[in-house]
Amino acid sequence: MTPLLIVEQVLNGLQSGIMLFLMAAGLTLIFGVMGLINLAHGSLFMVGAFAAAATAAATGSFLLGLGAALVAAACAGALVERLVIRRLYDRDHLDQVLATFALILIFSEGTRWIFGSFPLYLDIPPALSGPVTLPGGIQYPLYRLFLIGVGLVLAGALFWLIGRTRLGIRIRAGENDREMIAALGVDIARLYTLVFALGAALAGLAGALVGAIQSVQVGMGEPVLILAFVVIVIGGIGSITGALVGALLVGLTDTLGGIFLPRLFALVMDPAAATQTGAALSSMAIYMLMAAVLVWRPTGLFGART
Amino acid sequence: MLKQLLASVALAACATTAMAEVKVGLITTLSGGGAGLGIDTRDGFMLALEQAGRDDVEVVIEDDQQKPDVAVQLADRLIQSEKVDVLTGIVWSNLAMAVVPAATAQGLFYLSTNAAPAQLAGAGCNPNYFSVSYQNDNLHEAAGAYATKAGFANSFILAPNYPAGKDSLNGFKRFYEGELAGEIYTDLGQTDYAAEIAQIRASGADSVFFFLPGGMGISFLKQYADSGVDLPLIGPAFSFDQNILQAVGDAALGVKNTSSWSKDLDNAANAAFVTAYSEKYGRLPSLYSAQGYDTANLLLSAMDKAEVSDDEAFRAALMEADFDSVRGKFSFNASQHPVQDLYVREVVREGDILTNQIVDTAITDRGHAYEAECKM
Amino acid sequence: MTRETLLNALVLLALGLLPVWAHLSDEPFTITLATRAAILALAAVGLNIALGLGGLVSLGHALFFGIGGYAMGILASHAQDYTPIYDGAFTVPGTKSMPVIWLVAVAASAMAALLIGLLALRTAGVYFIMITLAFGQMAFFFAISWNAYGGEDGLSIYVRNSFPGLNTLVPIQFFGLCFGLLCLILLASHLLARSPFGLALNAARQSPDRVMAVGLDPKRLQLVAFVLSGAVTGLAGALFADLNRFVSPTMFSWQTSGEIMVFLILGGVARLCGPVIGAAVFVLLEHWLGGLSEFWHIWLGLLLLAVVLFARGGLVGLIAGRARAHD
Amino acid sequence: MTEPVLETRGLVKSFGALRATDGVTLDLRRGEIHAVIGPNGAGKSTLIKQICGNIAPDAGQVRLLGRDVTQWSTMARARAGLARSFQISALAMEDTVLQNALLGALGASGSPYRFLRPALGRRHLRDRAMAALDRMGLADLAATRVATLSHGQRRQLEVAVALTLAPRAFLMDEPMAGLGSEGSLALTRVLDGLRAEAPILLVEHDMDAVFALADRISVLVYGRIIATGTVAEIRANPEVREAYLGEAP
Repeated sequence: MTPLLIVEQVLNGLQSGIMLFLMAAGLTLIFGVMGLINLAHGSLFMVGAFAAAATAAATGSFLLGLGAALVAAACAGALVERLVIRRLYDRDHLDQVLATFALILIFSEGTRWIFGSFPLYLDIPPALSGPVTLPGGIQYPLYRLFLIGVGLVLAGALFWLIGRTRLGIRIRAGENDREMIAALGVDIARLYTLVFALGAALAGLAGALVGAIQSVQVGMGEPVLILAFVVIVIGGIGSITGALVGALLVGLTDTLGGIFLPRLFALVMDPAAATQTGAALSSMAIYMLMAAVLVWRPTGLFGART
Repeated sequence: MLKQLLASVALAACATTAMAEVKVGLITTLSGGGAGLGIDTRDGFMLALEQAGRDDVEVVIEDDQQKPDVAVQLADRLIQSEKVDVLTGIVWSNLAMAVVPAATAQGLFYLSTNAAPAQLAGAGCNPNYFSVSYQNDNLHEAAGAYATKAGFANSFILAPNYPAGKDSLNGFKRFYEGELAGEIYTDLGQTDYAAEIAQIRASGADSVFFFLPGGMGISFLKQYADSGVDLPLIGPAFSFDQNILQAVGDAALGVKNTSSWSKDLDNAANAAFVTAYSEKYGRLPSLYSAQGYDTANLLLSAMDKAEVSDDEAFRAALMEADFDSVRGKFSFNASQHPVQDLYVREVVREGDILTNQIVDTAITDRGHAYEAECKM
Repeated sequence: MTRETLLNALVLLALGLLPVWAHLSDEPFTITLATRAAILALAAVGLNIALGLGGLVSLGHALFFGIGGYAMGILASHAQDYTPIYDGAFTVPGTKSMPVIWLVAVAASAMAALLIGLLALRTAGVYFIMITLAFGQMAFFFAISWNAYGGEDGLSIYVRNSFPGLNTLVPIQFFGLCFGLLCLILLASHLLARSPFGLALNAARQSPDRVMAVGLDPKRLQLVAFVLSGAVTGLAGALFADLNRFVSPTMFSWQTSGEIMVFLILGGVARLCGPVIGAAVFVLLEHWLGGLSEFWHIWLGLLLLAVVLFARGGLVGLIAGRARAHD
Repeated sequence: MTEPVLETRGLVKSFGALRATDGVTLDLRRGEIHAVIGPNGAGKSTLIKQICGNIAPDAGQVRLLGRDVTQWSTMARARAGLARSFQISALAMEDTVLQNALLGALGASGSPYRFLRPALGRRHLRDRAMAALDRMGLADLAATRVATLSHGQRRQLEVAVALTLAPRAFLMDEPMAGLGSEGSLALTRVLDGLRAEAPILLVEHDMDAVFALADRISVLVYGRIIATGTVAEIRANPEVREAYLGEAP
């Protein structure tokens, strides 16, 4: 294995991590501000991808597709928040888990009802397709670089939003003390809808961006959802920094584990067995990482200590 | 005991109606992410019945949600409550393994429209079990044969880490004579293949064989096309099916894939089938549609020769395979699996849509590798 | 209390008698459905011990369900192939005997619950939900790649396992067995809720500080509850596998965990027969809605949503009123 | 002199730059009520948590019945005879009064891992719980849910639960808080009679109660004990008057 290949794989890990971050950021914000576990976050990811695919197919523009993903996911998020989620804030986690589990069923089958049972087509725009040559001679897909770039810009914007703007101040206040921001005269209901829509929009955008290199199909959100949960739990629920660190950790573990574990096992067993054992272990690797982190720090890397 | 019960029910039916009815239970996946395959199976099957215009077949259709336990429940219901004579329709091997052994043990006929795992072809073969599709390894074997024929000497092969994935790579290797540049098992349901593609690029391979059914294949093909790696790809038909191709887009153009059927197969039955299917459903048929269609026609042909209540006669009638298969020549071997030609197709663009075109025959008159193990 | 007692009696009576009626009128599939409901109810009764009494929201109970299932699958498949499970210094044969299988299922899932509980109980709240989910996923991926026992394909057992004195292949007899176990465990969980342990566990959920202040260790109470809970769900898993004569990694999937939780919440958390009602209603819905529409998940989703939003305390709460303290 | 029942020696606990307790040394002797008073933020809660074992001190010792229990868990200290009541009542709100009292009795019995026979059917537990309730005048409310009790009744139940433990020392965290004057008076009478059974470390804001009950008073200001003495001594202490009583109008 050459150093160049390792660099390429690290890039791949970064790229999948940064996309996970877009999912996880919304999830962690929603949990941090409203104390809500939203299992239906993966559905918003799917909504974004479907909206993008449908729009891109109709207009031929990838950019319009991204816009549609943002809008559709944000609207779906706001709608769900107003109709359902709002009634769950003062419930325990159990009710939230069940209600959002029900939402997954509705979203998934609803999407299938509208778009049919077959995967949709969504492709990389020509301007971003194909590989580029990086310093050192690495051939790397331009679109994946684009994803890393977009992800970093969005992450930066999010940190700026939370850290530097009035909205961010309110969000952070909301994390600490709901009564206090009510006392400050902030319209909590609106703030919550806004935060939820923001989280949804991020998920939807991630869905559209990733959808271009994956299969746009019903149920595409759930695997990502579980990964995103792993991310925010590792990072510490409610912490945006934690979500970023967690996402990169998970992305890198997942990518590099799949490559290095089989090789590691090949040192001690025969190649076929090593390939299979390695593959089996690497699919469990992130969950082991999560369990290890939680046992070590029960509230995640950046979570509030109780 | 149950068999006696069924027989007596059939006798009662004979007494009232002139013609013995055959009741078919079609269990397939109609909801969830894998619904497309089941819908095609159902539509192909029902089209054949409709064309035959017969009123002596009753079909009860059930959705297994791609869950093995649900499939088992449904099979129980169809056997116990609906008292069906024949079961069919299951798409997935793991569901078939959950349903078929118990169903055949209870004396029912099972006609497979798709899933045909090795266990049921070899040691676990059963007089009441017919695979009308293929044996699971067939398309992978064809890919291996084609790779050899095309002169590839250093293939990189990958499949998901589950039994069908392992069978796939073994099937490929059975007919492939070159070296392996690499062999990878990916996660089941994996969506990102950047890491694998990087390994392919670095491996010095001259071709790539992959088996990634469903959404996995779509993701892989898109990412592969975008990676700039331009080694020739070979895969089984599953990732190039009519319904999936549109979602893959141009990334699939030119890719070779192996299949037991193609819509451009040159025989009258097939031409009629493709036309009728497209007219009725407004879309092109897939391999699953074709297999569903063939299964129904096989069933009808057997019904013309024997009563379903007479196990021996009905089995013999099925064995004759006296129907016009959309695959052209079609016959069963002793283990009741097809003996058929396996083709190499290439993805081409026809007008607005992507579809497949036959470019070569990979193996002729292929049965399967487990025949010797079948003691029947 | 009387109203809920009445409801419980009615529910159990209905679940017990329906198959008898079905047996007499030769509707074997109804018996199968009732058996399925009874087994899933048992799984949820298990979860109810951890979740209802102990307040431990486990989204990983599929793990125990699956362990129970695989205990059955592994033992029975070896017996069916006449191969020993372990053949070294001594020989461990497979078995087709239900009591032995149950024992192994219970012991294995209790062991797993002990190990996972030791780690998971270091956390609380959402983290607990997520760490249990993570353990469930680990098992799921492990099972998929565990070739020796069928991987993703799972394991088929051709003939249902045997129970001394019964012919388990006769649907009504197998139902009787499952229903009997359900009633037994319901009785046990009824007693448990009122026992000193139940009292302490109940208090540990509401006020761990208080429990510590009287010298009891709430984490240890919860760990014991988690182990009991896992063991019961494991037993249900073994029965479920026997009902289907099949096990597969699906039993480990997070959707399975979600569904077990759905039974419980649909019926009513911490209510004795909540899990039974929840599972029965779910099985009925699955059967009816599934026949009505290809998109029946939408209706199921809407119904669940309605229960969460408007029928707090689940169906039992709706019918029998708010929960009362056990006395 | 006999050894104190409960003793702290130089307890130090810092949170960042803040020294919540700064070398607190005090003792609780047989038969007495020892009150700890101090303004808000003086470190009373931190002190209680260290005595109970909820937080570990940075330095210093907690001794119970002559044994160093600094490293012991909360549960171990409770089992060794330290009973506490909570400032914000920490009862099982969904349960009945009797069930809460039974929990105490169960804790005292030390064997909660009994799974089948009903807790209520266990004679020794029930008698013990009822006796404690009786003493606090709650016997009539035994079957009532805690959630429906008045604030004062919950305070009484807090003490009743502590009583079921038959402890060697009581630690009471503002038991009078939120009680009306009548309620305070009644509770004062109960505590007065209690000291003969086991001494009470009383952390309390209600000065009337403190002055009525305390044999000794320690004054905690900014994490330090600035004075310890009888009621009269404390009343007369200029430092206390300045630091604490002076502030209160």
